Amino acid sequence: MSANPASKSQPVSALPPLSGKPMRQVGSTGPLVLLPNRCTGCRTCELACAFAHSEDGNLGLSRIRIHPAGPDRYVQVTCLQCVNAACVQVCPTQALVRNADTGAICHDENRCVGCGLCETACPFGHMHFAVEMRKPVKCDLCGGRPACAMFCPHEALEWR
Amino acid sequence: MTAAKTIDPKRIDRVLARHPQGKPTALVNLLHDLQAEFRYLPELAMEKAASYLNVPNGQLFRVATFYESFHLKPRGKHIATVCTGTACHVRGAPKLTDHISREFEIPVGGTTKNMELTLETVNCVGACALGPLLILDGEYHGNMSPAKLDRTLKTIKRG
Amino acid sequence: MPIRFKINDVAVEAKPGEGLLDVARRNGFSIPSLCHLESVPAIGACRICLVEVRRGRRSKLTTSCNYEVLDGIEVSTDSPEIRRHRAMNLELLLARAPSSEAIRKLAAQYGVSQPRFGPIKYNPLPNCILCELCVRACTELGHHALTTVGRGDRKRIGLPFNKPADTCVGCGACASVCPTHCIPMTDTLTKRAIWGQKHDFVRCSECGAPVITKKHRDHAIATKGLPEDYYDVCQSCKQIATSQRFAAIVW
Amino acid sequence: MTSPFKNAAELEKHQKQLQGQKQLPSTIAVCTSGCVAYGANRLVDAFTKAVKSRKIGDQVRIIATGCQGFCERGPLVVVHPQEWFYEKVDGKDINDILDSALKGKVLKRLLHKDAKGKTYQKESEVPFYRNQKRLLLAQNSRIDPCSIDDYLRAGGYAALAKALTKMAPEEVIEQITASGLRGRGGGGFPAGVKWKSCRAAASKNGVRYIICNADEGDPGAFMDRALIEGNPHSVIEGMIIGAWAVGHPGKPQGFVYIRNEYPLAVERLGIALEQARAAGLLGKNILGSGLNFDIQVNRGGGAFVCGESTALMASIEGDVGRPRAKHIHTVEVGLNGKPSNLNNVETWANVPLIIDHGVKWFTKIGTGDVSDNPWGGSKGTKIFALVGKVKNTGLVEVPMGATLREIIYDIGGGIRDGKKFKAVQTGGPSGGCLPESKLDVPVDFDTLVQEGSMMGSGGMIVMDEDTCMVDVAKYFVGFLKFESCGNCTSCRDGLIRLHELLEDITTGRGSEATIQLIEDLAETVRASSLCALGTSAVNPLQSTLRYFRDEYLAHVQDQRCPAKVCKELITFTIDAKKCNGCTLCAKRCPQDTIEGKKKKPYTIIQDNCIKCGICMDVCQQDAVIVQ
Repeated sequence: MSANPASKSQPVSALPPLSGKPMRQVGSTGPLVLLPNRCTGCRTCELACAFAHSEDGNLGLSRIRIHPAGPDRYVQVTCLQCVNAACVQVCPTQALVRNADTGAICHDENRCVGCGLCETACPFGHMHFAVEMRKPVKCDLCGGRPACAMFCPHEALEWR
Repeated sequence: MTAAKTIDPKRIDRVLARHPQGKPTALVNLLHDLQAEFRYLPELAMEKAASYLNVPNGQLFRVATFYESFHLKPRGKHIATVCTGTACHVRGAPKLTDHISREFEIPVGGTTKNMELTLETVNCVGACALGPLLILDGEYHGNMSPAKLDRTLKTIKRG
Repeated sequence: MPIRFKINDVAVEAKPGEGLLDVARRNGFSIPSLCHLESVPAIGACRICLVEVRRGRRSKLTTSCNYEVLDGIEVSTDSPEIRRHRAMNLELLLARAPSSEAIRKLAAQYGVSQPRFGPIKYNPLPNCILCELCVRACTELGHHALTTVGRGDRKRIGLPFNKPADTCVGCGACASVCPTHCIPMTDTLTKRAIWGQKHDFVRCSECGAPVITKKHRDHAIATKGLPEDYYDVCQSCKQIATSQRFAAIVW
Repeated sequence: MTSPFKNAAELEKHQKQLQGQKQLPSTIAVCTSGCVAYGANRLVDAFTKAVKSRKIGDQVRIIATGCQGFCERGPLVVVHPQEWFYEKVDGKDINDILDSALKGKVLKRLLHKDAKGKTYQKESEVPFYRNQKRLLLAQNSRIDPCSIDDYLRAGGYAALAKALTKMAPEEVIEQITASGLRGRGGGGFPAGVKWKSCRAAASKNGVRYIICNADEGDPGAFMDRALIEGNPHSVIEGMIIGAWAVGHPGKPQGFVYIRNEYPLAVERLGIALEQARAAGLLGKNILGSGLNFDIQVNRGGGAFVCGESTALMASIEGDVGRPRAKHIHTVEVGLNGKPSNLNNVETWANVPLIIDHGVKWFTKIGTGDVSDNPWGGSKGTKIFALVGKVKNTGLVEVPMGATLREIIYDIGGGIRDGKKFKAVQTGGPSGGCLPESKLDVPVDFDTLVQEGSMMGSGGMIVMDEDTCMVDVAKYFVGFLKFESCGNCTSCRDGLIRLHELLEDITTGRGSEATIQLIEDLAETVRASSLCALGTSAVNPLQSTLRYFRDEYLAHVQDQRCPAKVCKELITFTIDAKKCNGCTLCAKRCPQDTIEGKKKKPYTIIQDNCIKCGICMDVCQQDAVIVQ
């Protein structure tokens, strides 16, 4: 780890453009592409994600969120699976590990001690520490078949 | 309890200096020596020992409470130790502890209010042939009985 | 050279020095356990991850968490004998932690609903099963704010010198890893109370929500090198900010 | 001692010199081990003072020795060279003993008398000693443990010189393996096999630890204490030979982990180590062989579990004595992660004997192969601490394979106070209780295990008809629940619950279901605990259930304690026919619950009786009955 690992994480202002082009080139499959201009704010993705990650479809555990951005405008936000991710850098027990197939940074329950540092470290607010479970919840790209993209009725999320 | 005397840090340092600095291997030996100096392990001594040996406070406290030899509270002027080894047990050691407990109104491990006597037990001191055995201030008294106890502990003030 | 051996007659591979439970889980075998995390040293406390290991002619029951894998061993993760001893250990644990949902569920899987033993007599931290995950996690994180105290039937989880430790940063990892959720921790908007002390929160500069304890932040800055302004804003506000930036780019 | 020995020849020369020296006409050896409980230290002081004031220092030498064995009759004094054995010596006897020593006439009144009134002059003639084979303890009543010259004069360190100059390390290991020496700490693992694996184990910087386990935690056992207090150099010599065999050429380092409850042993070991260093037997280039080795003493903290090798090593490392899984042996990864060879005190003390006298001599002693395990039976002698309700308590050394009956009756003189033998407990808290029907069982590693007990480190506790076996089981389980490190659910909580269940039985609240639950739980404690403390913790329980089940049943079916021990199941009453109204019991009753009129029979008011038994102890008419 470098002396100042923070410098490696992506500042928000340096985000790649969203229009049409894939945002990430990390895994051998994917990536998950967010197309806010197609989003109607129906929140089917949130529900799909919640059901994919919990038996009772607890929306609080959804890894994707829809934020309104003006009249009839919505933005989907979910983990960007950063190349030099802050969450990975701060994790004291190496419990956040990138999956070589999907490129997703996955949370390893068998390693996590629940200190919560990853939530604070993520500059985008995509790392959510579920207090009741004392574990972080983050997008794992559903192991290669992201439910959000599968269920989005408007093709505003694409798994390419 | 009488007011705990303040602990002179210099006394602690003198004991520490007899052991190699920064070596956890010396931990149990060092605690024994500290206890020999103060008759118990004062908190200040334990804290100083931890930083001297470079072990976390938690580890030192874990060790100090794990081993039966160490006492974290000041002990009485006299210490009556009843051997509760097997040989002493079958020869009636429980009667001795019961008797002292009752007579001095202290549980095992306890100290009388006037700080005169502490009652302790030990798991065998290797004098099994002489059981049941009482050790009063380091002196062994073999073939003990409740009746003999009264004589041995006669000089110790109640209360 | 990878280690090659068999679990339930299925050939598996592992790196030298790996724990059997970790390897088994990675290969999809489910072995119940209450006291193991890959990131802390295995101590074999709960005795629930018992398996049978056959090595040459000799076969024995052992906990899998602290068993370093060896070439040629044959592991069986289930048998009537294993189930019987897991059940008895779960019964002992259930008597210790009667209100733990996790243990109640697991015990039920082994046919134990009501322990035949009464409440445990020396029980300073109700529902604690002395698995030491809290102590090990705290030690692993470098805080050393928790320890075990005493031994045998008087063993307990406690604080060094029985007083709140300066080194505790209030991260709450101990409460997180606890399988029975028995470590009391209460958060208010301004403070987190845990292990007899109150830690001030860093408050979100946008909404005022608690972000992280100040001591944890200071520790993270010192050890992880993230700049201080990372800790100013809470997760929700950061996410909203992100969405606004996205919107600005798209439209 | 003038200067360190540079080589074996210098050592031999000094030894010859010592042996040629004229000895004082008389040496008076006073046991200062267990006998201190009888005031032996005062005895030594008085002897020394008397010798000084009578100015006979050129004729009589007073030595304070280690345990001489016959603790029952202490304080013990042996006068050399005649070997006169005096028992129950008192301060008043000092001048008589000195006079008799000066005159060369035995002092008859202090000699040992057997039950028939026959007296014995010499130590070796006394039945207690006659039936033993004292090899390790041979020097205990002869040498001053604080004098290296005494040890050298008796031939000490000759084995070391032989090993270092005439034998390659591998050869030493071969000899130890061929001797069949098995670990005296209880496990019975062959020492030679252990040494060989430790020597073969990889160590990056050549460090190998040679450790002596002197954490004799078994209550009721004190043979290691006796060896270190009586002949510390024999243990040190064994360890140096071990360092040569296991660690040379490399960096062997020695540790003795010793119980702090044995202050005298700690002190004498320290003195002996200093002497060995001064003599060049520890340190750099020992006897010119190139071997560099020293021994550090680590005191224990009073934790039984630290007798377990991995817990002991954790303790030396400065942490709690928590055992770890031993799938990878400590000979490969032990103390500080380095190859470590740990043996018990008695094992180390055997090493010089084997090197000195040879394998043939050693293998003649002991049993042949009595099991299907490949370790070749049990060779050599074993020291036992014979204690409990036996007439002659003390330390006995017998060849392996002696029967329990020989030890308890021929040496121990049978049960005291004319009571009936009930059981003998071998192997300490982890051992088992064997009944009368097993008295002819030969005592060796394998047979004892077959019978549900074990050798342990050598505690042998004799129980008579007044001992309640449920109470004994409860005692051991109670001991171990306190001594468990508390790591494993099965051991920690299992023992807590077993103790509760046994408490139920001894207080009359148990049923046959309680016994069933005890048996099930005991199986889990045995099968699923990590270390030997846990897996063997239920031995006393299971062996008493196996051999004394009727006693358990009497407690649960009839609410009766046959041995009349369990307080809740007994009552004390006064036999009106025998009571003469002497008032003694009423005066001593701590509850003031004995009433009556002088010269008339007294009665015990049961409501307040706490069953302390003091009335029974003090009654001179035997009028107090327990039912």
